[in-house]
Amino acid sequence: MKIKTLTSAIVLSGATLIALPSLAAETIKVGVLHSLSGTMAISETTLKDTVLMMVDDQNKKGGLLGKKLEAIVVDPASNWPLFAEKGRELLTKDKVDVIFGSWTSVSRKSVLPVLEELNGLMFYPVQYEGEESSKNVFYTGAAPNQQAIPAVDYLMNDLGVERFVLAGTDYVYPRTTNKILEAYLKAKGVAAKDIMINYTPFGHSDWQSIVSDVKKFGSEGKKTAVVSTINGDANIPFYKELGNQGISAEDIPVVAFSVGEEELSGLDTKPLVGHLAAWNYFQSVETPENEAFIKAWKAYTKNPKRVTNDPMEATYIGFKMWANAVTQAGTTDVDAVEQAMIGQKTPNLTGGIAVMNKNHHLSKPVLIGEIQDNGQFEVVWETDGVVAGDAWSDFLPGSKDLISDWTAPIKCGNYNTKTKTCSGQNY
Amino acid sequence: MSALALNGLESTREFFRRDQVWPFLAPEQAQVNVGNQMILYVEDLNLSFDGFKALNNLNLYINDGELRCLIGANGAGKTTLMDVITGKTQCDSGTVYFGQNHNLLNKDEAEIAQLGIGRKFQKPTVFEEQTVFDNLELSLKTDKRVLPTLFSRLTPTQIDRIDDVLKTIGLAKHRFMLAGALSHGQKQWLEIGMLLAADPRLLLIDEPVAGMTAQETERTAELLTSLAGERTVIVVEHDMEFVRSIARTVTVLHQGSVLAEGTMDQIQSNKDVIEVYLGEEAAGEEIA
Amino acid sequence: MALCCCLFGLFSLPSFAVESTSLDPLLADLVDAKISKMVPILDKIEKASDETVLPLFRTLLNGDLYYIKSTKQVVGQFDTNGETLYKDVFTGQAHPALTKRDVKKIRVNNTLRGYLRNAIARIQLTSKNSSVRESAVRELLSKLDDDTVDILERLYPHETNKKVKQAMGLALAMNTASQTQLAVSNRIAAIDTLADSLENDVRNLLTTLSNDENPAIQEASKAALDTIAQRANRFAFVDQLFFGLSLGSVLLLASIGLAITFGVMGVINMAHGEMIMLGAYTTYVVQLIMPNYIDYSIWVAIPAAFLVSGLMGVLIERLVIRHLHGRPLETLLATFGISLILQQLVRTIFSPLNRQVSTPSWMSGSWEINPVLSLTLNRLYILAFALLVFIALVIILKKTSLGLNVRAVSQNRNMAKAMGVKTNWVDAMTFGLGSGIAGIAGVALSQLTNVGPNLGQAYIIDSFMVVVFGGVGNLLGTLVAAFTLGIATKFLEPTTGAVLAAILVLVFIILFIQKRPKGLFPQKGRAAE
Amino acid sequence: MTRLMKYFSEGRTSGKHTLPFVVILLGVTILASAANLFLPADSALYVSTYTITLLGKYLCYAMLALAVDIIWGYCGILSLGHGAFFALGGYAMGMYLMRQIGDRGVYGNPLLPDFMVFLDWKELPWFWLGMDQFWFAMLMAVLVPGVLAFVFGWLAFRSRVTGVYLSIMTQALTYALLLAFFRNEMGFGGNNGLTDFKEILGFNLQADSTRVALFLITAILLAVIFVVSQKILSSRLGKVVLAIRDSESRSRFIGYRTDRYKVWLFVYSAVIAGIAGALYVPQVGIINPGEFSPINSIEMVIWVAVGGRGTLIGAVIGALLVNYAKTRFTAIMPDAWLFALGAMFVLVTLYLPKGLMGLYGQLKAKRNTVMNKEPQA
Repeated sequence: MKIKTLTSAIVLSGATLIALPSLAAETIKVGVLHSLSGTMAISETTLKDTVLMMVDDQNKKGGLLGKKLEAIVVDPASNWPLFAEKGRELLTKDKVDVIFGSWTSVSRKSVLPVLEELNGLMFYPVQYEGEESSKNVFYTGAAPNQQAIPAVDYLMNDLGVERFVLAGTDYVYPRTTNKILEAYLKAKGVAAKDIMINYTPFGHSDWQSIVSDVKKFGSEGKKTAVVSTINGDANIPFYKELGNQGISAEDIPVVAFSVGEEELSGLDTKPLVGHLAAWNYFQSVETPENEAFIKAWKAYTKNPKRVTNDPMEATYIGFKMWANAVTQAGTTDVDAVEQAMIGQKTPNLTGGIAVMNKNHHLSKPVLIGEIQDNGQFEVVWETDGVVAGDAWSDFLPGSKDLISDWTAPIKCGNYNTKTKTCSGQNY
Repeated sequence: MSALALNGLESTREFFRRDQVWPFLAPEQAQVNVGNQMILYVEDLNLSFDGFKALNNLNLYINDGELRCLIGANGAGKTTLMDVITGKTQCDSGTVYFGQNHNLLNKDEAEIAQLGIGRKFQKPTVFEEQTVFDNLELSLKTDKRVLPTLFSRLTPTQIDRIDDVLKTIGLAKHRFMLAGALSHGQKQWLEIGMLLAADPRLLLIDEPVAGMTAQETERTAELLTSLAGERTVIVVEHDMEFVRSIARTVTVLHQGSVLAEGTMDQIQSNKDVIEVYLGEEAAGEEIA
Repeated sequence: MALCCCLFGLFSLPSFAVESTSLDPLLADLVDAKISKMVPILDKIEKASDETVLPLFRTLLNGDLYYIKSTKQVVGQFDTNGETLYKDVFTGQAHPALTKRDVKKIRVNNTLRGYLRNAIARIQLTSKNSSVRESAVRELLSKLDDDTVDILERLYPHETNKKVKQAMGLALAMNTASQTQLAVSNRIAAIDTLADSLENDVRNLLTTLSNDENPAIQEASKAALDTIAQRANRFAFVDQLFFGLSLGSVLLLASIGLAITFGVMGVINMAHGEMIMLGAYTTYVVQLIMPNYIDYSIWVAIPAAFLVSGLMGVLIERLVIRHLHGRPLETLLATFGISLILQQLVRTIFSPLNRQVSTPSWMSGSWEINPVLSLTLNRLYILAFALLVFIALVIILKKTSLGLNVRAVSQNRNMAKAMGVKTNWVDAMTFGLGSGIAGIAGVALSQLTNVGPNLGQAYIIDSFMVVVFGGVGNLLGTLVAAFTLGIATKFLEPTTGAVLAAILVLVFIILFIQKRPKGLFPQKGRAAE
Repeated sequence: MTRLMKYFSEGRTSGKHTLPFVVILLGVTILASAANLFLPADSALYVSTYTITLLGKYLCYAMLALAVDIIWGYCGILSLGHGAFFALGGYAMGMYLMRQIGDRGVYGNPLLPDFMVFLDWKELPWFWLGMDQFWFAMLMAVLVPGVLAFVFGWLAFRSRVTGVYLSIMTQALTYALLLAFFRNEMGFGGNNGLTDFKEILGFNLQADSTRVALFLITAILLAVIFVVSQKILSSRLGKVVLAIRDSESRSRFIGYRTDRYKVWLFVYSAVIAGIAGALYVPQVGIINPGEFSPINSIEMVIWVAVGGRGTLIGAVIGALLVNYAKTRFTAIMPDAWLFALGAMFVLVTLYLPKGLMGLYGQLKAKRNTVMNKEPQA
């Protein structure tokens, strides 16, 4: 009796798991691996919607290879181990042909081994710290040299900034970016005492003392700027504090790498006018593609107030390129698509053409925008032409000898040009 | 300077006193030393809860093997006294000795219990989620450190012990019943039984017959009187009938100190006792 | 802003005819110029006129300057409650016909803004309003170029207002001090006068002078720097103290509601954070309803938030907690479930994105006591507000019949019941009160941090720490605990960094509770057991 | 009636579950493993590696639930910080796996893990030494949580911190550790934690055989721990523990040093949690500070509550069911699963105070009483 119930309890749970997934071959399956709950939902739900919109759009055009696309959405719930698990689920149970997903580095790192084990294909649409290049991942967001370094150049050349505050949330992206920037600035002859580095925990909400420190640091004569790698949630209190302590953009401009239209939509930008952000995309850029995209987005979300942002463009480009690569390869087979991806060209929403390089990173233009009182950015500076994303920074001692090249003969994500070796590949 | 030196000297002297060995060298005297018939010495005990003096220079001496009744109005400090003796509450000043060699004030509840002082609470507290048998098993006099307890097994003698305790408290046929399912009176009995199982030297029993039927009360009286002699029993009770039925010596507490002590008759004829304690009763009689 | 633009427009009416004609060509250039070429033009404009160009510069500075595509004529864009309309910046005469289509924005960037601010300051040196003049002078301290100095020297003798004169004196002293060709004695004298100013620019000047080739100058400026440093440090300490108090006030607001539900009722309300969140969202909704009256929105939001969270609290109490009486640890589990539900609820209703809650004008900015010490207004208000709420609560508990009942029930439920207190009702009310206050806290927090589904999560643990540290069931304890922790954190931060500070505080609390298991102010007597 | 009452007193009945539980547990795991290894992928009975790792994870959670139940269900200590012990065990294993990568990291540095290289650290922090030895790492996996639990428990229980206060303190403990492990200076990989493991004891972690082996080991260890705990709890010590739960002061007055019992039980439970963590990491392939987050620790308590505290079997079932439900919800209705989870917590605490096992007990009780009645009628 007891035994029976027990068995049923366990077997039941087992059975439903073991039940085989239906292998519908008629559709091409697109996995979406973005958190819909938990702390990262704020940013990631937008990208989920973007992918769904692109899939709809593609299906309207008749799908790919004569098949319809089918989006399969799962929720890793901002729980990093869950990214690995859900990734495995998408690849083994749902047998998806491609995954669009991840926002934080840790979620990517968590799902990476699974992708490499099962030879999946993922598009990662967010600016990140670099220092990675996997055969199974395409990085359509900015690498440090496509965001941080141009921004600092702009500060030094156009605004004549001589002192830098590198403020960031204490995790790998700011750590690495700031390491790179520190090295770069020193190389440019900035003295160590003119660089102030500060780290805060996630969702830090009490910025009084740090902002006042920045104020002091900036009041010592030389032109000062803050380079902010502060993560999503912590930004709003940070900017509010800036505004209240009366730090205007003319005195101490703040250039942010993770503050886009979406983040700004969460606060009143009047006091922030003139602060900067460096991205590869701004909603305010006026090109026909962009206008079309924004229109489609607002229509899709049925919300005329919805804003677009850089990771969305990255998703857009990634999706377009993947679609092209699939048509070109005539199959969704990962290895074929992976090779076909390299060299793909897609027009940016901001004009110009994005190119997928041998290192699975994009060549994109870099824009710097000033925050406007309507929560938008106004482009004040942009690179002439595109910048090629660099997987391995030349400013870190560990990685200056490494390159990534996924074409024969090297076919390696971290090829050491000195020792001519390729270490730690999982395949 | 010199003063300091002197102090130092003093303390060293103190430390090397000839007439006694260092405490950590002194052998652990498990046996309670009841040299001159005294088992419990309570001397000028003081305790106050923010302002209110619960115990006030209380002195109390209990002979080995006697049955003593404590009476007194509410707040006279009866329960508080028991709390101090059993280590539940710390007193402000005074001394409490168990025998001549055990200072109870520097021991915690567990140690005191292991010395052989059992306590029964006002409202019966037994382990409701466990069977009567387990309750008794837990209170057996055994090595109560963690590991021994883990590996201990019930010995036949222990089982016998539990069985006759069960008989004495008349719960033999309920041995596998959950204690929680017992009636109020039965719980009272079980709690007393738990004291017996630990065969203590001194029992502190707080209102044993509260909520008992007449015959239950009777049997309790018999039990307690039978206990006295080999064990020492201190009973706190409001039920005057009951007290009269068992008491040999009665101590009246009033406002945290001993008001009177003696046989029931002496007590009842005692003036101030009548005033403060039986006062209202007497008045009542007159009116009637 | 718009308003004061108009004012200046009025000022300038008499001389208007002359000005605009001479300006028109320049304005035309301005319209055509690329952003990098604008400074010289503006320079010309400034030279060519006087105060009358202020409105032009101001509008430009605010990025409100547009030009009509057809006529290339510049106009200012003004938002007067809700709708935008375009006016001539000089005359303030409106162009009702114009719409967004017809006009194009004249762009500005940081360099331009910087220039404009100085230009405006220079012009304002001759302003009629003394305080304006003073701020103008202080503005210019950082850029003492020759012509500025000339103007100052011209104006100094005629200046009547004491403070302005002082400021100008300071500026001139800085100038003399930095002039190497002047006699050393004068310069030293100047430096000595500088010693009692706290202006950053002064400090920077002195630092540069302190390695001047002339030893005497070095000495003097070093000495001056020291005196300045001493005063500055004193103010820095005050500053830090304020930070601590402010953080404390936030903690107090967040935890005081809990002090009631947890302290008085013994309910571990894991959904407390969500009550705060509801309050914040209420603020957001209120502002949605009355977009043109942001300044007053707070006063509506506070009672609204109290009601919303309070009612939710009562609901929770009636539906769930009532059934878990005397099982505190299980209230923890149930309320945790509730918190999950509430979070997801707002996620589905308001989307997971943060919501924009704008700060009323009277709460933004800061109170400049002197160049090194300025207290941000919103935090000042919140500090005061927290104390008010606290006092109000104490009064409710001590003076009202509800308070009496609450205390009765918390001390001896059955007795209270026997005395005819409607314990059910009291429980509901108590829980409602606690939750309602959490809601009010939400209003305050919406001014400091982002209003999103995770708002509550950020504060729940801190709140529990505060209540436990202060001693459960003791409001005073909560007050003391909140400020102690706040100040401690803020004084640790500079040396340890934010993260380590938080950790150390937690560890401290853990150890403290080992020493005093019942917190700072424990409940005494048998009732406590 | 008496027989029934006796029947449902904990510590006696739960003993009855032990054998069937062990049999079923090992049976199912062995079958599943065999199905995964020996059946072709297209067979109807094939168990995918995804399922295996999933089940493996569940079993780790079950072990963790066991740990929580032992102190909460049996001793009434509600710890909201067991995630800390779990995570510490996990980190110990993670550090070992990290060291196993050796020079196969992307930077090819033989000594330093990748995250140290690109934050350009020069040498290995002292607490990473020895972690390349499996035995040492495993020793740490049980020792670190054990010692932490001992120190914390010793402080807390001796000064008689109980009930809510204790719960909040444990929460503070895990929260403090969360913040600490987030710091990159700590040398545990900060927010990213430890990941990209290659092999364990020379076996490739990505090989199905290794996964199945880990899965089996987990199952066996779970069974062992279950049996041992069962033995302990049905010994006299178990009775003392129950006594402490029901009336701590009483237990003191009959001479038990309750604080010591609590400390040792707490340590035991913490060690189990540590083991669970150590088994968890190689199967999910990452350990990061997220595991310390107080929310996780609360969830564990919920598993136990759902299954039925005070019965080991209940804890295990609770963990399995809740996590299974979670997996399904997040797959089926991602947007709404928090609703479901939340609702579950509320309903269980309201209507199933003794969890599913309690419900099962009541049903059984009803049936028996009915049976008892019928003959009389």
